[in-house]
Amino acid sequence: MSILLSKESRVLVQGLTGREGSFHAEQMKAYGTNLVAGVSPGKGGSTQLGIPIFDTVVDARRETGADVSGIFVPAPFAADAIMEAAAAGIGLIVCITEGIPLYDMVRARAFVAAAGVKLIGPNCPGLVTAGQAKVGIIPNHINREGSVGIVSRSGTLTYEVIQGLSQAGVGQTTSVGIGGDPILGLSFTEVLRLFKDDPATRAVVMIGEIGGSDEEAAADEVISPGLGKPVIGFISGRTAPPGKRMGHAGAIISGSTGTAASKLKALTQAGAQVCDTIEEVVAAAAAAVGQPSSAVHR
Amino acid sequence: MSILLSKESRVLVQGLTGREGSFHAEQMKAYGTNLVAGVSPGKGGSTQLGIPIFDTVVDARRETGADVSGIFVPAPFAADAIMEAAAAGIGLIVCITEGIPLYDMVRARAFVAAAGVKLIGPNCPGLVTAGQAKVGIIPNHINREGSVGIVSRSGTLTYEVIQGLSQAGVGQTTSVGIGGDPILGLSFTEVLRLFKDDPATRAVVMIGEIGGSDEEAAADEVISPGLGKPVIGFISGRTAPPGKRMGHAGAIISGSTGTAASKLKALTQAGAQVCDTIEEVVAAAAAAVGQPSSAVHR
Amino acid sequence: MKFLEYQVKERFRAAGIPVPDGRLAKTPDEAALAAGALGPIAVKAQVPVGGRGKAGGIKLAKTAADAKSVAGEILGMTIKGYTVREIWCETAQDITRELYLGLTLDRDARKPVLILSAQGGMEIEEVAETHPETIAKLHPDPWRGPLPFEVRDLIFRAGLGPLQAQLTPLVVKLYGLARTYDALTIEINPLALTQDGGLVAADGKLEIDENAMFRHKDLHGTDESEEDPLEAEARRRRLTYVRLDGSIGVIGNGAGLVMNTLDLVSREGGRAANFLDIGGGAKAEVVHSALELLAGDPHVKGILINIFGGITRGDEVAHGIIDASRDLNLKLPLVVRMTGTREEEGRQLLREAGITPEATATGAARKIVELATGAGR
Amino acid sequence: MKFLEYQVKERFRAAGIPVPDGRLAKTPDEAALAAGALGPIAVKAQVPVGGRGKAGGIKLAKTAADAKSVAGEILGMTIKGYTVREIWCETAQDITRELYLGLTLDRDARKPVLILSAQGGMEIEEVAETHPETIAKLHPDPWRGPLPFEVRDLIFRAGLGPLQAQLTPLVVKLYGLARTYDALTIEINPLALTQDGGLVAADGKLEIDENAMFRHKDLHGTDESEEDPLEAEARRRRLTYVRLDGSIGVIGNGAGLVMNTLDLVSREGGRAANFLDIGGGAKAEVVHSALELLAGDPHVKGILINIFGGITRGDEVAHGIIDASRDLNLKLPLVVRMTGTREEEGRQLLREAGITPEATATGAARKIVELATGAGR
Repeated sequence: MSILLSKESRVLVQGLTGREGSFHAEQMKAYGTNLVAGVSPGKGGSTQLGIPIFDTVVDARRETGADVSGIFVPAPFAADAIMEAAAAGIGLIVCITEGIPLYDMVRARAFVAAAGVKLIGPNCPGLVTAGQAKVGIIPNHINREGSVGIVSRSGTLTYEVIQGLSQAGVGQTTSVGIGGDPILGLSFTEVLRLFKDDPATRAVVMIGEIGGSDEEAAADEVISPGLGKPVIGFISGRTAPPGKRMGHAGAIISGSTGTAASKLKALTQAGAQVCDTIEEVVAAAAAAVGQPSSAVHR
Repeated sequence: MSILLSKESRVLVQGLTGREGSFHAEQMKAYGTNLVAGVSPGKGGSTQLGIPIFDTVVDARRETGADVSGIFVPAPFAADAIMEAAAAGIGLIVCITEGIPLYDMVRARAFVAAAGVKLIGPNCPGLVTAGQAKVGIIPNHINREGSVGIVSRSGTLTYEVIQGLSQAGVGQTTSVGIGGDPILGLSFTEVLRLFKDDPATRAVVMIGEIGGSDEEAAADEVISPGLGKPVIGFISGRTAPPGKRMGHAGAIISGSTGTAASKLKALTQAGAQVCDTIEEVVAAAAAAVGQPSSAVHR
Repeated sequence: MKFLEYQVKERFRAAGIPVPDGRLAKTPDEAALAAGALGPIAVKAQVPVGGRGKAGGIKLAKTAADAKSVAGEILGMTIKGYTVREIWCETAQDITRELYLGLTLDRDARKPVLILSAQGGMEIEEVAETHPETIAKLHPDPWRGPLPFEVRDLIFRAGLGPLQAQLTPLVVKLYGLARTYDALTIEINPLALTQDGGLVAADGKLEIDENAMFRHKDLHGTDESEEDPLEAEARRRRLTYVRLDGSIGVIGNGAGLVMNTLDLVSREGGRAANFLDIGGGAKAEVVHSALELLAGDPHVKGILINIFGGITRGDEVAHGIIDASRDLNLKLPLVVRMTGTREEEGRQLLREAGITPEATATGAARKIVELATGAGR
Repeated sequence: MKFLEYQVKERFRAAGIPVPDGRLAKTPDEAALAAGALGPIAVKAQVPVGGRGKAGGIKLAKTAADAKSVAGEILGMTIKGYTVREIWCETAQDITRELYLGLTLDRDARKPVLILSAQGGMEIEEVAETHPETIAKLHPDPWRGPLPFEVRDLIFRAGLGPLQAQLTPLVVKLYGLARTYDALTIEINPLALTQDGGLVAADGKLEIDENAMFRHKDLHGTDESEEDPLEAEARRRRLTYVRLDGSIGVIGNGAGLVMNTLDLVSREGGRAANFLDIGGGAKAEVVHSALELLAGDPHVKGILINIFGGITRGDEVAHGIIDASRDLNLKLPLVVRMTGTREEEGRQLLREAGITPEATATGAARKIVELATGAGR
């Protein structure tokens, strides 16, 4: 069991013929992902990595039954690619592209919401269901099958946690990088709900960071009512400066939410086990699934 | 019984303080309509015709429970007024205003559809449920309670039919002018479905005209499968010139539909009784409800 | 409101849609100058109607001398009632293929529709009839407009995939123009693929929604001088008027009522000279204005007024008609059918003023046909 | 990218948002000329930071002589690290009430948000904290933008009903500007109600989404000279850099990883000199560029590099670091924590090159704090 992605998922890649797209599609295929199609307008009819390329997502879906799309197209075209996938009836869209303009993304986000489709990202590493399939750029070799679910806003910190757990002999069900952009698809709340209903997942690691209040929302909406399994929380950016404050307007909107203190407090009060370092996260997750960590070695 | 509007309907008028709005609101009130509010931005807090005026439809609905709105605001602002009513949760919107720009109207139409709200018009005379309530500009004195439902794209032809029937001693349930604009709210199909389910309506008069293919659609979708009561059809514009053809594009889109011949054929084939003149329509409707017309006198 | 070809192309160019280089000329000498500057040119009559080519209003000229002589032939021609006063002289194009790209309103879909075909040119309507599969359509969401992926899909469906990179921005720009100008219709036909692989708008149409003119006040009158003078006058009087080819002037309130009146005139063996809708709620001044307009049309041999008195009372309408026909010193046969509020009082007033009142629309139509044509039935 | 007040006001004016008349001056004499032309003026330091007023960067001048002397005081001032080189001289306003109107992105709502308050001015943030009911918000649909009826409702909710006719188009125009410029934030604060009942943008802010700069190539560098030079240099190098006030330079890949590294440095008693994210997939040239940037900052007393080798192999990253520090002749203490693919090989290479490798991020943070501050724990 797992969430969102499995060996049966039929995956297409938008932008497969590009440099990033072709490299990562190859990695995805090497991991065992059921890669069925690529989409590159104007290259329909060709093949790459032994996979048929289509001009449009509609064509690709009709011909191959693809139900998941990984998006690797450049930022100026990525929001359009997301909407193309949503309009074509793709059920799960994973957008790796970073640097999408915010107004493009608020529009794409509204489009996807109206279509009732799941979006992960953008500016995210994607997701891996350990031992089954991968959509995105999480390094193949760090994953290990097991019972910890991971959901994270940070890419490289996700890798750190996965690697730390795997090295400690603790495997994962699905690791989901939801992305670090201000405008995101799936939130912590939505992913945690999926983990709640996944019997294979016995503990969940949640890596948040400052900004926005999705962590606070998740604490209220899904951790506090009870997930039925341990949640190990971590927030990065405790000592980061207020950063680029968006004038008065940003302060008016966010008030005191969005700070590390606010998030740590919300998670603690909701009953999550909050850790100070990634090493502690690994140890706590190992303990939660009854596998005392041998890590923090080196 | 009746459709869409009854004595219980709580009606507000947008643009009540304007010249047209105040005149027709008074007529509506005189007809017995349960007029509960007016909306005129900036005039909130005042009263007119003994009715409270609000700045916004949201306010009016919250304070008075209005569920039907009649719109009399000038054309440049009418599409906005329609959307305001839809966003505020008004269930039936009747837009009398004529001359709304088409791009404004396609947007308002899409907005209303997304909100799941009923719109009648624009550029329509509105509707009367005889003896109960009126929203719009159909002259009060011509209506008479009875069992014929009327649905029409033409304003003055609607009056002709209502008056003709009433003078012949044949009353109406509800008379609905759906409007003559290219972009409309409720179609013939939708209104006919309502008449189908209304036990008080024993026959329906449908007044179409050239252009578009809503008459053909109604013939296919609701008359042909059987309305359970007689439908008397009439199409005006049989000898009208093709009129303002919208370049090649219009011809490509409409092909041979939209002509009087196409509509007459569709209605006849669907089983409607098609008449040549309004006098014949009146006689046929009278006969259908078992009340031999004394009209076509003078 | 319609525009002439060169006016449409100016707007295409401003929006970034490629058009051939060209110059407007009003004399043969100006055409010669244009050919001198541009090389071989097409000389095109500027009239707001289709079928110019078949009427001899478009000719090629290789040299300045050719241009002068060709321009001399075209200037002053009459095409479907329009005198050619201006010609558009544009670089002759080496066209390898003619596409079609247009936008109009699809009233059944309640949305605008973009239409693209690989089979453009003069015969596009026939193509649409006989080979509908070669016509690709896109109904953009009216709030979002055509999204790039939807446009790509349209292009691939039209079998024009290889032109996708060039065509996509062109479709988006055409839609943008349609929105900017509140276009009922905007067309590029033919959209020409030239020898060098470029796309160019070889001809264009643009018609603006009259209801949206309050947003385009700067455009008022751009091409009014080119229109039917009676239609232009009707527009100035804010009357909904369409010229027809019969002899009976028809005035009524409400489009459906007027159309029905035309039908009745036809049933009685007559032919209407026009469609004239004075709108709901007949007012005396409007009746006056409408009567004046028709009285000035030499084709009109009789006038039929068909009014439903709803809010307005019949006696008031009758007074309006009586005053107007007296002021205008109207000599034409006039039949009035008036019903609704206080119809009897109105009819009595008309009778007293010597104007034939009729109780039924059918009767009124029969009467005016008799009076205007002398042909009773 | 941020704009200076006068640049924002130029854009307001072009969009039809009323602003006071004003002139830019770079010398006291120019300020005197402005006062001569405009009458009593406000002389305002043009720096891309808030709090100018409290810092003495805004002064009133009634006469040309006043203006010259006041301008002499303000020009050359340093406000929050920015030297005042330009002053904006604008007609002094007779303000009866200060409103607030702004737009930013509400990340929780995943939408832009318009904010309107009858209690504008310097204290708007406090007002939002203490009297949230005086702040009215509108989240426009990102496709439709704010519709007139939504804007009216916003205005009535803000208790500004009597200003509705003036305010509605202003809100719509502000949103239009935000879209045109891909604004992360756009503000009019105060939006001043003047003695004569007019509304005028007395001050304005505009910050553009860096990700959308490809749509605004003409705006590149508009105000770059005014920025922190190191941040400007980082932008040119396409590095995500934020200056902080400590002494330990931090380089990492991924925002979360870098933020976490700052946290670890802080836990170990140090303070970071910067946030520097070289992005996912560390490449040798980027590491080189980042090291060079930090090596040029006199506040930096030591550098910590924290890299997760995902796709890129650890030994490649190590080579990049070694080459860069040799090319730059780096004398500062340097600690590298590298994990992921081929981490052992990478560490071996670093050790051989005399660079301290660390296995854990915590250990690396402790080490660099020791080395850079001499303060072990």
